[in-house]
Amino acid sequence: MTLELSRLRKSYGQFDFGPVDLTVDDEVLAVLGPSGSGKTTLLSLVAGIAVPDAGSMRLDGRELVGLPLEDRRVGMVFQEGALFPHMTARENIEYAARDGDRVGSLATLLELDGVLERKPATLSGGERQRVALARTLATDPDALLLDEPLSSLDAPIRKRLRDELYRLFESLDIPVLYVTHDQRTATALGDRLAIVRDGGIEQVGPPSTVITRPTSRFVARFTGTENVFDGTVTDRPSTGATVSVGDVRLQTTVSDVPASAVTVCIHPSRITVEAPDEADENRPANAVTGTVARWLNEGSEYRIDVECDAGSITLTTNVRPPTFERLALANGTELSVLIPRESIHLIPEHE
Amino acid sequence: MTLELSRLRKSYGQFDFGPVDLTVDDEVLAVLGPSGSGKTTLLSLVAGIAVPDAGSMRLDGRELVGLPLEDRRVGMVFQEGALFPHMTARENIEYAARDGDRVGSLATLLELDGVLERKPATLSGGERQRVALARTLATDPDALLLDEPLSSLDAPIRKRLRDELYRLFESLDIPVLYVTHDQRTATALGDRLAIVRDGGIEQVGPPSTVITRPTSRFVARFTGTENVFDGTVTDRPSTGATVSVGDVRLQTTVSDVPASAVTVCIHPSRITVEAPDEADENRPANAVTGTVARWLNEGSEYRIDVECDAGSITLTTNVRPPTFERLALANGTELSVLIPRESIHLIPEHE
Amino acid sequence: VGFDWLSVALVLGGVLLLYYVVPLVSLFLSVPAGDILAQITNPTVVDAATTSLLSASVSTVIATLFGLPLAYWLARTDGAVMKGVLAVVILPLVLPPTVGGIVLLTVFGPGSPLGEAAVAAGFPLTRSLAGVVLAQTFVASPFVVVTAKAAFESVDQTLEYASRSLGEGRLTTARRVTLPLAGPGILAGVTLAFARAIGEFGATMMMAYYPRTMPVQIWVAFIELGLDNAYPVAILLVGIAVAALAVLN
Amino acid sequence: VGFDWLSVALVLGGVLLLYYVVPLVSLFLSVPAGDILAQITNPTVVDAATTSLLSASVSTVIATLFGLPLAYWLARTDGAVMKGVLAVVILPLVLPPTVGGIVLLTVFGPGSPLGEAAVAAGFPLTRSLAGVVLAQTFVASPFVVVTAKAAFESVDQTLEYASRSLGEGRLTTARRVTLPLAGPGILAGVTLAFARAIGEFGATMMMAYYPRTMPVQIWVAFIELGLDNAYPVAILLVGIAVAALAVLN
Repeated sequence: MTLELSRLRKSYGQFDFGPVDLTVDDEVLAVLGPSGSGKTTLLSLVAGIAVPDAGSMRLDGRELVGLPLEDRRVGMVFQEGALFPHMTARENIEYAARDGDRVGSLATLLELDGVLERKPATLSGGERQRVALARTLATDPDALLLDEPLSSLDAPIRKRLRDELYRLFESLDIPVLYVTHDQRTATALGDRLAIVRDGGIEQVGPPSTVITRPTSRFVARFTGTENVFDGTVTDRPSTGATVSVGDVRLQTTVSDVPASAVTVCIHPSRITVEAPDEADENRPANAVTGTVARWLNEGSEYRIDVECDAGSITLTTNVRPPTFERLALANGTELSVLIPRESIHLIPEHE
Repeated sequence: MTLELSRLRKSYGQFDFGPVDLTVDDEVLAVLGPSGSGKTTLLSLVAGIAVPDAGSMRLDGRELVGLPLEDRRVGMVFQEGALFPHMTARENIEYAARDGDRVGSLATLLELDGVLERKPATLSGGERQRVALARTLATDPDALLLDEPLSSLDAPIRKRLRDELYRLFESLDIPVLYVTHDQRTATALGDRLAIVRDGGIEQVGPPSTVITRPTSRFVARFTGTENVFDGTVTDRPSTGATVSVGDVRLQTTVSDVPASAVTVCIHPSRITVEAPDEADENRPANAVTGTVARWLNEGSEYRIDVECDAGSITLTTNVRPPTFERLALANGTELSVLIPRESIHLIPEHE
Repeated sequence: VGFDWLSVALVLGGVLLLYYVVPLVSLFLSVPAGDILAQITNPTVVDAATTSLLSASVSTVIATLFGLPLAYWLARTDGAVMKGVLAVVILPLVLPPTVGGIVLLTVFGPGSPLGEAAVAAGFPLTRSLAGVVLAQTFVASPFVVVTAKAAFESVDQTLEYASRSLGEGRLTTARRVTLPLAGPGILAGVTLAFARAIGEFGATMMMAYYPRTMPVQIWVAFIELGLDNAYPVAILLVGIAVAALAVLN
Repeated sequence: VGFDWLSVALVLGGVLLLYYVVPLVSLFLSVPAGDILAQITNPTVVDAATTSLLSASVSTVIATLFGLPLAYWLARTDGAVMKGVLAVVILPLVLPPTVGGIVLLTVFGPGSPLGEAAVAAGFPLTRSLAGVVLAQTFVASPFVVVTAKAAFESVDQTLEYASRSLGEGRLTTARRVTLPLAGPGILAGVTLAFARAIGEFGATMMMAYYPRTMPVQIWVAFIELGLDNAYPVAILLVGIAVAALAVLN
């Protein structure tokens, strides 16, 4: 199955969505963007809740534009589940099921056997979302749309349901559009990631590419690249350009830099720190010395801001607790920051 | 200033809150718990929105019970800001300000100068929360309560406002109660962490203690300890007990184990992985060999599940991208898992 | 100071409540129970009750049948056209009933072409049960529309989208999702319309003084025979109002 | 099939709308504009208009003054007591106006102790402006209470808590936060009450046939002089109803 959107457009008063071109095969496309960027509009158009002003949408070759919701064979899991409150969990699933056996097998698959006779109001958030998922799957849709199904859940339940979704998606052979504003969920579940901004798609690609090779400052910031600097390309041999950020000179592996004014992006997770005496000049990484300006305990990792000795830039990175403790990090600790050459990404400046 | 709650109780129908005893000095106490656990009830009681059934609350020696809201000098920042929609940002702050200069200095402190003349409906989520904060601070409260002020914000804005709050809290010399269901925010902002469950406080302590030394399975799970196993203490020398989890034997540094049936907790962030040939038997850590059963890209780190060769347990850990790439991790990769002795925490079984 | 204002507010509210309750209680204190039972079986009272119940039932059915689709449309539409239509629906609500009677007479009265034709066909639209129904429908049906509109609005449209995305059409969605969920609100609207119809006086006096409905009978009894003779019908109507109230809660 | 049902629904709603609009248009088509202007300055019409506007204004002020505190209390309270009080407020709404007149007569009528005392004091409570006001207040004030209750409920209570946690008392909070935000809804309730008061007929006929309000004057003109003579007052009242509608939107 393939879902193909082409030149899709929709205006609501001040807000313009599109034109959007997008092809989704039997894969999970995670749609990530800030609130109000048009994520839900995209789903509404595909589901048939909103009518596009222009463009076409083809699912498995069928044109969806003009088709009423009920004839699209597009399943949608709504944000809070949208369960029918006057029906039990079983009745909700039966409402959609084409045959009776399906209810039983879906209930087993989604671990709902114990709650089938309960009304939605008495279910927990995670149970509600699982019932909503079972109800949608009961129709055997040709495409599946999910609108932030995990956003209202507590962390441990969210993680667990996310893992269940991961397994479920692997067993589905249909296009899945998964809308979220949470970067971790998007990268974990998406085979590809689409970053949405102001009604348009800013970048599409595999999660690791989008994270490490953002095409704009917006994508960089939204996918967690906190180290974004203005830089100047000073040298551009074929082995990789050299870029200056303030007084810091960084070697990169980028060989095709069109401009000399660039935005330098370094994802915090790509940077490692070590004690100054551990530094090894021969490694193919940029080593910068600095001191810890601030640290924050984020639970499973520490976030540290390092003020570089040369120049006025501050690098942010995250450090696992064992490293944090081994280096005895504290405000003022001197350390060496390693920035691998290939982790430095350059975006040409347009201004 | 000190806020002292003692034997505080409140019942709403089926839900019983308390009895809670809690002392908050000039510090930030982050209150973390699942939805419905009583976090908001706690704030409502202190603020005066709800009336306790029993107990006392003293702020700077004054008894709060019986005092109307307006006489408590307790500032509260509500979940969505609760700005007065018919007033501009400036009018909202002036509503609370005891003198006119205060509005200007707070607007500058919270970077609101450009939006003072706008109505709340035209402000972004982050701006709304900053106005709400300014409005509350304008009253110079003796204690500050915050109810999930960041929960409705997008990730980059949330991170930025969190950093601003961090700096702001450092400059305040009053008790701050910060309620959230987000573990990262709680550990980053809290000088201490209180874990709330079913209307009671389950554990209070510095974030790193609560995370690494949870007193119950619930606290462990809620603070991100995904490795929770049933274990048996097999040997208990003074240097530290040995515990068996399935067929895996682990050396700990725990010298005072009361029971032999224990819950073994290992926080994923404390575990490190290396290639099998890097293993060094002499290090004071438990080395366990296994294979990667599954991995998930979570954006700034990878989460991997490792099936241990000896026995049926699966260990979860997170790995930074440089390590993930260096070890070329994939499903089926063999590796060595290092569990430092001091990172193994035991909870006696009560059942 | 805060305490004083609170007390004043409570006293004001309490006085208003007393103003509603005391006259009703007083009515029941004014009449011996035995008398009432005897008078209620009086043929005049029975006739009036029959006319009222029949006409109010018919009016309510008409109001519901014609009003629900309009209410649904109003609930699910936005913009200027909706506002205009809503204003038209509310107009009969704010129009004095006697004026309602007058405007209906200009269309259905014996002097109008329609009224003449109806009389010629042996089915007069005034001074007939039809006239009562026309008057009651004009005055009561907006209650169904306005209340059912609110009831439909309270049903999250997402639920309708969910139903349709599960492959069910508009009709099944309305029958199995929207109507069951809006049911209590619709029932409230139907009840209000019935109560308004059975109490209708002003427009009915204009359109159909005969056959006498209960409110008209109260008036006639009061004018011709004095206050005491209006009690039996009044008590019947209080009973119906209380029953309506029970349905509303 | 889906299309057919949609059409049927549209037709039903459309017929109902026509039933509201056509009679009103027909009223204006029935009278030449010049005639109306001449008749509207007739002293009987002017007297009735003065009585109606004065009495309805007084009733509305009383209803607002006594009704708002009750509405606020109803909006901010839960439980069985609130439900009971709400039922008492709704009862006059579902009670036929003529019955309202009867029950008021049992308290304020010339035969009652209170009525007798009032007559003796030279301030009769029936067949007087006071009687009109009593009737209108009974019938119209629940509109203020019910509508203002909804308006107060639409003001998030968190905003009141926020105001008070900022150090302002209940009174300042009401004045600067609650009332401004509930304002439009309260105005709607006051407008509805005024419209209901000025259109009041049934209870007024019982309590105070004199001095004649406009609805009573319509009735008298219709009965004594025929339909045409009821038009001027009817058109005045339609104008007031349209003005009320404009305020409501």
